Amino acid sequence: MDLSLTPDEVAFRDELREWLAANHPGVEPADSDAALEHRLRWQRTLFDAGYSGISWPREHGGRGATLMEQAIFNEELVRAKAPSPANIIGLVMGGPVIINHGSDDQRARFLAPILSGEEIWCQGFSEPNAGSDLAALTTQAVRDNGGWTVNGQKVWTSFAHRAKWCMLLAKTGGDDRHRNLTFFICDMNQPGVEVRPLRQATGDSEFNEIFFNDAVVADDNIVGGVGDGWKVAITTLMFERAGLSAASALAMQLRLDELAELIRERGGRDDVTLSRRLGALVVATETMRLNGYRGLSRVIEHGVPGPEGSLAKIQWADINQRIGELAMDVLGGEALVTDPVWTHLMLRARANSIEGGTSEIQRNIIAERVLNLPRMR
Amino acid sequence: MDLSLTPDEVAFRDELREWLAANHPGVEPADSDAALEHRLRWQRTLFDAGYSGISWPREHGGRGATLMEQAIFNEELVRAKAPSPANIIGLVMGGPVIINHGSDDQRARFLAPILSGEEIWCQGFSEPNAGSDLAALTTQAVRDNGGWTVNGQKVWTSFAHRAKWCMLLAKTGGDDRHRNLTFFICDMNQPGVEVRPLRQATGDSEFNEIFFNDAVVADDNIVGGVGDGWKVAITTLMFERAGLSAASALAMQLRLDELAELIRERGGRDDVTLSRRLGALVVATETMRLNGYRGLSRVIEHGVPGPEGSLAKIQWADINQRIGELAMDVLGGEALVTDPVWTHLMLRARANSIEGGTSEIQRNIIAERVLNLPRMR
Amino acid sequence: MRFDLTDDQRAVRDAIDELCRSRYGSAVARSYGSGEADDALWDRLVAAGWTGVAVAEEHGGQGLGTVELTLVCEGLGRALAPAAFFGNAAAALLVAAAGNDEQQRRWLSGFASGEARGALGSWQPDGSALAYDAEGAAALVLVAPGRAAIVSADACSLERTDGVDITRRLSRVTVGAVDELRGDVDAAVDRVEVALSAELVGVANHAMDLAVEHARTRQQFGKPIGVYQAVSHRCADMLLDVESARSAVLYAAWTADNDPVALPFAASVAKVTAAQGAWRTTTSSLQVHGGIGFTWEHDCHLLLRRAVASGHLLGSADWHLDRVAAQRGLGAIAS
Amino acid sequence: MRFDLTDDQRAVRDAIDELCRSRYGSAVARSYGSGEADDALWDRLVAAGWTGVAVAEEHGGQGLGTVELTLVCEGLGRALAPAAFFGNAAAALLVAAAGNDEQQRRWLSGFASGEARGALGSWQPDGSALAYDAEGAAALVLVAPGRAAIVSADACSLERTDGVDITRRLSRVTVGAVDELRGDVDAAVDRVEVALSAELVGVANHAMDLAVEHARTRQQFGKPIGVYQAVSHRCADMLLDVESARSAVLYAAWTADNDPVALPFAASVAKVTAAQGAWRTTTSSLQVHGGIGFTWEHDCHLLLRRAVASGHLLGSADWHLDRVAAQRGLGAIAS
Repeated sequence: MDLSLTPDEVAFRDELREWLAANHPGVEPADSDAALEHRLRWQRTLFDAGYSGISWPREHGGRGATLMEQAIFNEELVRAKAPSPANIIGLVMGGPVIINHGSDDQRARFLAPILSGEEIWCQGFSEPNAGSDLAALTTQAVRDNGGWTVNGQKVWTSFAHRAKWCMLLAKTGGDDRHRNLTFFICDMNQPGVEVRPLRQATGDSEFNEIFFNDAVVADDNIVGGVGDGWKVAITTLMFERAGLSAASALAMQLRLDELAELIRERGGRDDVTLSRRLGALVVATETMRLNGYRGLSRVIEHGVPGPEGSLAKIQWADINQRIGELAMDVLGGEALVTDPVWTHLMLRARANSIEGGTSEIQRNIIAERVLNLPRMR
Repeated sequence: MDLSLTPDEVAFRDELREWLAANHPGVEPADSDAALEHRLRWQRTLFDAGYSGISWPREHGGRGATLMEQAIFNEELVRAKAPSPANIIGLVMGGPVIINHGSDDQRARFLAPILSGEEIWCQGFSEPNAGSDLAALTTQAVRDNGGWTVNGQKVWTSFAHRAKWCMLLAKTGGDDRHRNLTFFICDMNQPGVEVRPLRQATGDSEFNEIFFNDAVVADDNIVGGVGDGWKVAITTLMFERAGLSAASALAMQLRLDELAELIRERGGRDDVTLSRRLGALVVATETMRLNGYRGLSRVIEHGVPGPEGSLAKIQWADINQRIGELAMDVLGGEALVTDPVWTHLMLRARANSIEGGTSEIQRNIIAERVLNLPRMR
Repeated sequence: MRFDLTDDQRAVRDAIDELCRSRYGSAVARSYGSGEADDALWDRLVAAGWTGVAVAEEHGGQGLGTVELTLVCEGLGRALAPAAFFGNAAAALLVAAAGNDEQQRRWLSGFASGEARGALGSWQPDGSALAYDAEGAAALVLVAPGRAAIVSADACSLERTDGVDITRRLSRVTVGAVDELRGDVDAAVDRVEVALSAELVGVANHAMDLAVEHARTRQQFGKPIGVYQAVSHRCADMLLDVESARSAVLYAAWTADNDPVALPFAASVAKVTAAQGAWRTTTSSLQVHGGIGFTWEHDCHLLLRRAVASGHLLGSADWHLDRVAAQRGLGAIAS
Repeated sequence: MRFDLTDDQRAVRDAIDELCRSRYGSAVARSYGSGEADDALWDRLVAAGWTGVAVAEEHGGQGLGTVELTLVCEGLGRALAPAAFFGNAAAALLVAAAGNDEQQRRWLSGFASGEARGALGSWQPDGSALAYDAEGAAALVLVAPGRAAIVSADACSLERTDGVDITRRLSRVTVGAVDELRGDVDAAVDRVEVALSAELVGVANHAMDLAVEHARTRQQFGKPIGVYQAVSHRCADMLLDVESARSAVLYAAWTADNDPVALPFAASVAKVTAAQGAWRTTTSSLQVHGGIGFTWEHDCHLLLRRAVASGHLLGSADWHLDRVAAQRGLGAIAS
């Protein structure tokens, strides 16, 4: 066990820190369209410096960074309060899936514009009647002279209104729930695809609905093979979680520092109920960060991300929600007034235990796959 | 809505209070056999004064008290720190079941000695492999020239080693889970019945196991009819809960007063974490007391106890467990030493969410019978 | 003893439910809160005489009790109604319990008839106050721990500000000279806490009803999600919270009129139980709903926002727990 | 960076597990605790050289790190071993970190070899101390917030007293003159907290293993109870508690040797997480077991008793949370 960074890791971090200090894109605009432009420019800056998709293999345009370097990169971005690059879904899910499951032609076609941010990706898995239960998907793809025709509806997709490509999971026939789904890369710029913003409880519209109405996908845009969608999608979801939890925990620590500041400002410094609640959140966040590093070490040793990510997902949602609740109590009577930071956080955090697999589904996964408990049939 | 006592209720309470002050049996001995003797004498004292089974109808030896008077009686016993009568199971379950489901002969035979405490009753429902699931009972009763022969094992029975009669639920054939159980009154004084003490996590032996080895029960000792056991048992369990929760809550309030005293003694008076935790328990206990009175008013209006008792059961277990946990934190470093009151309470409370139907089963009952949620098949 | 509504009290509850069902729903609440539509309910409540429900007959009210008032508040809370009724009722409770004869004569009849409505403001540490739906009120009653005062609306300046609760209109109030209410302010504020808690019971009950309905009908993995204990046990816990808060509010309301010595404790029990219960129930209901519960169009967040905002109005849970602990000789207040 | 055990560290863990499996189980723990049998483990630990695992080589120890020490403690915690090892290791940590040269020379070699064992006592407000398994020790190291001292066993009087933890022997200790340890007491105590937390990880892990096994095999309603989310989600939460505590302990142990500035925070995180995690896990495991888990013969209550007793040894959760908050400029310690 050695928790110090290696000399190579230190060199990587120091160089990155210096670069970030010199190239920080500034404060993100509040307007969501402007924010996306800001993040597109930021991705281009990262790309030009060789910091886009750093853990992708060199032959696919990455710098072949280790997973630990990727984790350091994620943490340093958080520490510098720099935004994520615009095409985060392409970088974290789309690219790795194509690298692992795609054809050479697909790699040649899709990877470079993901890295540069020229082509934004979005994810089309969830449907109104298939949130936790992917087997209940109803979007259909039917083979149709050399291509596929898609009909159905997807929800909770980020960036769909700006995306060029959608990772689309659709039914392609058969009853076997593990063999009747296919993973498509669907062009969003076509008449059969309509995107509508989905307004959330916060008032923001981070997400969209996508309506597929005789949308067309070419045969070449299937990843894996027909009927392999379930397997490919599961890998995608695992990539979503690996290596992010330590950086997420760091982001929450920074948030907790701000909350401590709020407590001091509002005169609650000597209220031990508030300070101990804050302390308990700092403790929980620290264990999440440490669990993240332990998980990462396991991935490095065993190669693939495991279901341990479910633990981090539960912790992340729980801690964020408790931060929001504590912030309201710190504000006290002023909690009636919308605070741009804390009210938003309190509301937004309620979705954390739903998005990306509900906390209930995560507990099912832990029970079944880690603890080997029997499953309800 | 009128929460004041009626003049009759006030008169009843004042008379009882005066009587309790004059006839209090004194502090209960620590030794469990001596404690039972103490409670037997106490029941005889109550009986002689007309205070045993007060809500039983006059024709069956009670005083025909209203449910509200019964609740007042329960509270006053708690307030006076007087023990329950020894034959509590006979008074609360055995008698009411016979009054409601028994034959005239059974009433004539069994009721009077329950009231006087001459014959102690115990309850034989749970089995090692049938805790939450009564349908999994395996104790068998087989008809055998004019009587029944019983074989099997029961667990978690209180007072079994001193009981004359056992309310015994046994399988009597057939597959219909609601028609294959029969409710027997089994004589404990016979060679086919063996009682062994069951030592608990606290070190005490409040409960017993009963082994039935060709035990004999007469046909006359069936309550209801053959195959009616399920229905009769459910009524019994409902009587167990009705009208007790307000008194249980009062007992917890008295306990919380002692815990507040402990906090002051141990110098934790100004530790707001401790005082707010105590305050939260006082609040929770008060809502349990109020829920109890509301439930009682509903029973008085509608005649039978409903599943609202499940709410009180959950609250009772939860509050007791939190009292135990808080007491340990108040004791701090001294919590390593066994405290006769608080360590015992902390340990004993862990069973509160198991005995008499686990908190999980209570939530199932609320979900299915109160909220009409669908049931897993 | 009878811990249950009388037939007359049931009639109050049913009348309010009926009025809200026909006149007020979340769509109306949204457009009122956003300023698109006027308060559609106030005139009806005035016309039916509800505004004077708990005001003494000598001041033109119905002279009914605090229990009846809380039944109205619970129904309005369930419907996410504006604060005009609650604020006016709070103003009347405060003036009646803490105002002198002159103050009572001056204000109560207008509050009772609804012709000169009162609104409630809570003083903030910076000396300003926050008030809901104060536009159109004749007077504001302002409260802070241990202090209450009344001021004519003319003497206030109101500035609309974004509230967490988007079904009400929040204003920051600046006041000059006020007329202090020098009677038993604590007892008066406790009554307002009880009315506020009653609203929160309605909010929590509504959130529970939505969750239970969703659990019965939403299918995942081929079954209604209510069969899963992760969902059904959540719903059972909601019932525990809702019924506990309802018991606590009814009891506190009864003590206000019949056993005032018990009111401080009962009011604290009611506020803590209702505020925490509404928070737990509304957040838990959103979780049961999943993604759909997080959309702007769904009512889950309206209920959650109301639970947060009303739960932080007047005394905090910790303040009330301190008061309860102090009665047992513990904590900061006691020492 | 590699947050994972080395092969050598795994060998330590496996050796302790093997030793306990063959030599120590709950039946032995019960008879030791009740005084019926001697400590069956201590001589084996001495013979295998474990007593000196984290003592410097110059004092006759193995000179391994705090990480290795916590692995031994976790294994012994899982097996519900007596406190002889833990108390001796704690004494060694305290003397090594807070003792002067003379004190180190006098005591450490005996602790390392196990020939002159140390025991740990915690001072109580009344001036006495509580110590586990102190009979047969050569010396006691006594700690209180900010203070540590060593005293020869001859100078102490021990009185056996009933402990919550019935797998250890608790004594009330009365001492006269003591020899103060005047070095960095806080850093020394933090190391002991980490070792104690490691024991609690073993306890929690054992409780989880029992619960998971029971959930797989116990049938109710025709199915193993692990299919019900009320049970399976409890088990998932246990895993979260156990793995979080293990991460926190490993990190704190590593900082003790490699990044002492981070130790106070890391030790607080470890103690809070391990103590609360062990309480939650042991109580939750008992609940999963139902009635059988509440019998004297079952091990559930042994684990729960250990969780309570060890969780209340040294700094309380609130004390540690205050220290964490103080680092952020909040709370009583900061002010």
